[in-house]
Amino acid sequence: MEIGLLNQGVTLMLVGMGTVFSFLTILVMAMSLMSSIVVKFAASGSDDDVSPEEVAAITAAIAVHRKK
Amino acid sequence: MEIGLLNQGVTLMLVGMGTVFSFLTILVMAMSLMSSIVVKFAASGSDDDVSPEEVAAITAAIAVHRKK
Amino acid sequence: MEIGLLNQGVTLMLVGMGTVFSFLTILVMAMSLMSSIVVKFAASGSDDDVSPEEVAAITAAIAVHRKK
Amino acid sequence: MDLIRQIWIESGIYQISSGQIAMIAICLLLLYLGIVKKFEPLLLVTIGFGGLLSNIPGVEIATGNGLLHLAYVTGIETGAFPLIIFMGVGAMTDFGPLLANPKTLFLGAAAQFGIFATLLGALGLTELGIMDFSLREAAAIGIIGGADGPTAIYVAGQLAPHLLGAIAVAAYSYMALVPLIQPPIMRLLTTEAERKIEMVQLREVSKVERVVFPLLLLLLVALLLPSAAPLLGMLCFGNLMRECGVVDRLSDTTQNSLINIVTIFLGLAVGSKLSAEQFLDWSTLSILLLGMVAFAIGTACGLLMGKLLNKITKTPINPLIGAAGVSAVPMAARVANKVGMEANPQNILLMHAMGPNVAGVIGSAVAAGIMIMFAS
Amino acid sequence: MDLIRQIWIESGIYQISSGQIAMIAICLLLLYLGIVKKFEPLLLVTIGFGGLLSNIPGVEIATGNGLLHLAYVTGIETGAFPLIIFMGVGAMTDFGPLLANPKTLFLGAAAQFGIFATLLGALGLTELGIMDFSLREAAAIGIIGGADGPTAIYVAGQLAPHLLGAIAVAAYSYMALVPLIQPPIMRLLTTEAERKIEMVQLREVSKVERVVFPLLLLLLVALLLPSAAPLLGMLCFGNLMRECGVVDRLSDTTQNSLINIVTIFLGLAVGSKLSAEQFLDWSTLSILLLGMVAFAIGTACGLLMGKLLNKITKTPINPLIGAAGVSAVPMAARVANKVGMEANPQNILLMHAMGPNVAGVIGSAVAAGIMIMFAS
Amino acid sequence: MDLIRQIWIESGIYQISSGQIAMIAICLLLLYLGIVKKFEPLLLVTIGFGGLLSNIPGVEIATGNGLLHLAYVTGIETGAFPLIIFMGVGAMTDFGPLLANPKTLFLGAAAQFGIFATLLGALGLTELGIMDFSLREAAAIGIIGGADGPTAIYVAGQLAPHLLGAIAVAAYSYMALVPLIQPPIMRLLTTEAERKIEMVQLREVSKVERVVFPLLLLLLVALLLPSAAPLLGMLCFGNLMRECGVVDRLSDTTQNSLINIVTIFLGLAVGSKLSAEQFLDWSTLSILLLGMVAFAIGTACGLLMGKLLNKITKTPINPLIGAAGVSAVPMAARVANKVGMEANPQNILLMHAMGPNVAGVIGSAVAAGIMIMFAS
Ligand code: NA
Ligand code: NA
Ligand code: NA
Repeated sequence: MEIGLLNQGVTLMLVGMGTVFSFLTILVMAMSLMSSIVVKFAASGSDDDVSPEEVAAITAAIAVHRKK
Repeated sequence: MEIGLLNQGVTLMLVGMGTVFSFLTILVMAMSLMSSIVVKFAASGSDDDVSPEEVAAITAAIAVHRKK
Repeated sequence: MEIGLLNQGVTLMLVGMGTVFSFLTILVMAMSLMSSIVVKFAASGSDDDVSPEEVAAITAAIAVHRKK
Repeated sequence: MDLIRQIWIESGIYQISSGQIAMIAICLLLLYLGIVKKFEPLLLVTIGFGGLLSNIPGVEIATGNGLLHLAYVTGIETGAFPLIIFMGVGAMTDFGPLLANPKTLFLGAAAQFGIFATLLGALGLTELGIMDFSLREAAAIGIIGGADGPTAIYVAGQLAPHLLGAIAVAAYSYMALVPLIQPPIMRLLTTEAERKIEMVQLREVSKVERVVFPLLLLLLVALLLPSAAPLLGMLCFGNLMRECGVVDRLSDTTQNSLINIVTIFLGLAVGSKLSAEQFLDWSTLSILLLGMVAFAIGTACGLLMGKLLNKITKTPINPLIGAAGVSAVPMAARVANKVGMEANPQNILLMHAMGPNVAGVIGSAVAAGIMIMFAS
Repeated sequence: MDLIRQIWIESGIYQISSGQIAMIAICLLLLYLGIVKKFEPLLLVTIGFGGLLSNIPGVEIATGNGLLHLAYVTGIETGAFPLIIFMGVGAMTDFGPLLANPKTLFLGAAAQFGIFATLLGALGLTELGIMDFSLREAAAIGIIGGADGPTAIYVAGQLAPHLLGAIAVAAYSYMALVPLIQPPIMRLLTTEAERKIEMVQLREVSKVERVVFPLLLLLLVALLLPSAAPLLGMLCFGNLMRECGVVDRLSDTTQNSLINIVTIFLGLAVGSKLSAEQFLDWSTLSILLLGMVAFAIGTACGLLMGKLLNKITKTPINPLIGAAGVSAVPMAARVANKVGMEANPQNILLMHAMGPNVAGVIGSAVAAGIMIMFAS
Repeated sequence: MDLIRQIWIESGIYQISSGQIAMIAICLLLLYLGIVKKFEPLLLVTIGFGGLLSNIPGVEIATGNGLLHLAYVTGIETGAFPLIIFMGVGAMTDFGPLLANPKTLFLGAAAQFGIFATLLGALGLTELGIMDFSLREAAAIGIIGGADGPTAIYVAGQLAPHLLGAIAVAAYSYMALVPLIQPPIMRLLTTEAERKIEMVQLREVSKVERVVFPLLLLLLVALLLPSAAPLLGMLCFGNLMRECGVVDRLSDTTQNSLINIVTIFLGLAVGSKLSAEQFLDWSTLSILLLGMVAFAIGTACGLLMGKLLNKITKTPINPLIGAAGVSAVPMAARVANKVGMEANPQNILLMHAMGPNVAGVIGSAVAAGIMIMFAS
């Protein structure tokens, strides 16, 4: 039975290292693919809803209101 | 029975909006009353127990003690 | 029985104050002993693993890498 | 070989259901809205990620002893997380504009009509045989119209936990959509002349008034509507810590570390309710639809009450600030300000709109109290 | 109409009892003391507000699954909150003055007589048939004399939870009253000449001594009085984090976010014990009375021990610093400093008084350990 | 007199066992290593002090309703604390170097051989009749070779809670010993020429890549290895909060208050498992021995994979950075940098070594997922 335990360990080692390498290999490929896609479609980003002028006006309004 | 449910809903709407308005009306009156009272008896505030000189002395003492 | 309770209280007071004083007396002695030992073997301290030059190099490397 | 087979059987590819794939797509959409579109990111990012985690097949994270499930049980079922968030909101809210102009509370009251109209709508769908909502469920759905995230989560957690995911997603999504939903309604219901109305500057509010206000509010709640006391009580506690000036270190922690920590776990816990069985249901579509209606009705009622108030009071009131009565602090107030500036570039309504804005928070907590009293 | 009737029946006005009205008045008084008079505001504001919340009729917030009750069960019944506060106190305490002058520990020891005298007083009232305190209750009341909030809450939570509200209120109120209670006693028991005594400057304390001290204290506690180990252990842990210099980020968080968060929930949880049935009782009046006596006796014993020490040691000791032995850190040390400066404006006693002040914390934790050992 | 006798009977001197004395000495050693030698102080100081507290005789602090036991039950048994720490690690980790050079993931993969070799070693000792480890125990011991504290605690808490103390102590001690353990192996397995290899500068990584990466990693885990999802999911969540740029306040709190609070209670809770019965056992010695072997094998495999990669890829790779694949972030990367500079003072490998370093974190979380899947 103890031989069995060691056997289990060997199997777990082989399967485990296999899984670690397989998973990380897939991750390497996925990352490379993702990076190449991202580089192609350079991110367009998003704009703020509030313009700088509006921020200035708001800040002024708050300053006027609170001034304490 | 479904008519009953809708009836319940109508009642709940009427009572609910009634309560919201009543409560906020009372709150408006209470706030106005409170503000007028506060404005009359302009808050006297409270004084610190520790005078500035004492603070200075204590700070000096700590500085002398620690200086490291 | 109530006399008993008061008696218990007196005993607890005597034993309690005795313990507080004994404990703090032992603490005073232990602290004095500790301080005298520490003063004798002035602490040697420990050194960092990373030299200043290395820190400078690392900082430079990070700065070069990130610069964004 | 058995082990490799086991890896395959336990893999996500083998186990995943089409419902889970759909939910993962929906959660990625929520993350997109939060991160790229900046829709209420604090909640949509955490809810979205929580949803992703809870749709990974075969993992005990949103069930059993899993972290997300524990967060749900200890924080949402007990109501603790939304109450702590409300304490944080109280510590971050300046009731000064409301104290300077108490009658803006009526705007916050009117906008709550969206809540009750939606309740009625949900029951109407049931009567028509389209859906099958109970009174408790309809009440929980109605609260979306309150435009107040923690209130909606608190009520849904009490009355209809199985709808919590959909209700929270709807509430936060529409709060983020306020800048799109409200302006057309505002332009429709007000005249150019009304939008141009300038308001008199707000008076200074003394420190004593600020300190007394949360206590006054709590006492009125205690005397008149105790069922609203948990939500409003914690709001008042946070605000008292903020204004009293002697516990600043507690107030700072409440506004920062504490509310942030609770937000993270609240979001993850809400996300744990985004399971395919519960979310991919016609009820979710109805909830999204009804929530949209609730917002629109609330906005409209706030505007109409603004027009009425402007007529019956001496000091001029720009009806636009009524739209801020739905809450969605501070977004709705900013929208009112923006639409007002379009009509009159000198017209800075922001501070005037903050009054009805925070009044809307109080109003929907009151409405929540009534819902909990009757529907539970 | 039924609904309106239900609102009325569930309203506070309908349900409230005279006891709850009285408790609300008392809680408003605590808030007044905390906010306007700045009496230990961190605790009186949180306890007072918790008391308000728990006296709102008909709401489950201080009972069942309510937030305050959950905080009480998880934080006070288990002792976790006072222990975490003690860790924070350790992280904020500088034991340097005590290390520089260890014999001031005797002052901290003497002042604990107030604890045991009060225990005796409570049992005496029982013997006279005026009150009916058990030994456990008397022990919990006595700890008020320790002038140390978390210690009092910890002991009361273990020995007499039903008195927790009154004991915590008494402890924090009297700690705040130290500047009023102590000076007359100090002037009565010391001569003008004694109050003028100047003390030699404290020696520098090395970092190694500071790091070793909490470990030394913990080991002595472990060997001699394990029942004091939870309280003193957490104090030592906080202090070790402070002094060891390698875990500053943990020490900072302990002194700020963590202690603030726990203080908020500790205060609310203690407040949840301010119910009319438990608080509006003759025992509360006795506790307030006995607590006052405890403070006075503790102060007097500290002063007398100061006079004795001054006689039997070579280096001069100003007996005023003995009054700081009751703890109430750092208030009592400041009072000693102030009374000393009245007699001799060049006489800065503050640092000398910090030694007995922190010694008083250790002393009352030791006394608490003895109480818990015998009374439980 | 009975009372004095009771004090004596309940004193530590009377009750203490030789095992407890030994454990106190060991905990003082851990504190010494943490404070004076600066070995992973955040954990060794908290674990060491927790161990001291839990070896005080006759006190309920690491058992029953004691604070440390509560922390263990709520935080370690449920896995919540290590998962929250992992979230914090994610929020503090810059995956940029890994994104710039994905093939360094292979280095992080190779270094995990230490985990499985140690598992085999533990089972070998059992076969030889020296020890008696089950497969679950062997798996938990193997994870020490992952050189990642929270992963080791998470796995041990799931698979072998009775070994948790020894495993955590071994993991953090060896992580701190990385600067001593790794250099000889590095010099043995690489040639002077290899150590001199300079690497091309890493490319800039765009913000979009940084934001997409945690989602990509999570989705792969979900599809391929769900059992690793709790650990990697929380890591990804923390990292997404860090990189997405719209929830900075949540990210800041995660990196500071939250991770600090959890670290304190994690350390104390792990310390509560340092009881004499469980720690003073031959298994602890075996664990320390096996842990050392695990580190050495992991380092060696990382180096050998580095040599292989250098041969088969066009761009030069300095094999030293393979040693950083064991994790122990950022210590192992610093060691690689240092050894590289000894051979070639112009050779700054730090950023290149960060790639395998964080890859090692992912690799051991994957290995942990496999262990949990098969051994539980
Ligand atoms: Na609202
Ligand atoms: Na004391
Ligand atoms: Na690793």
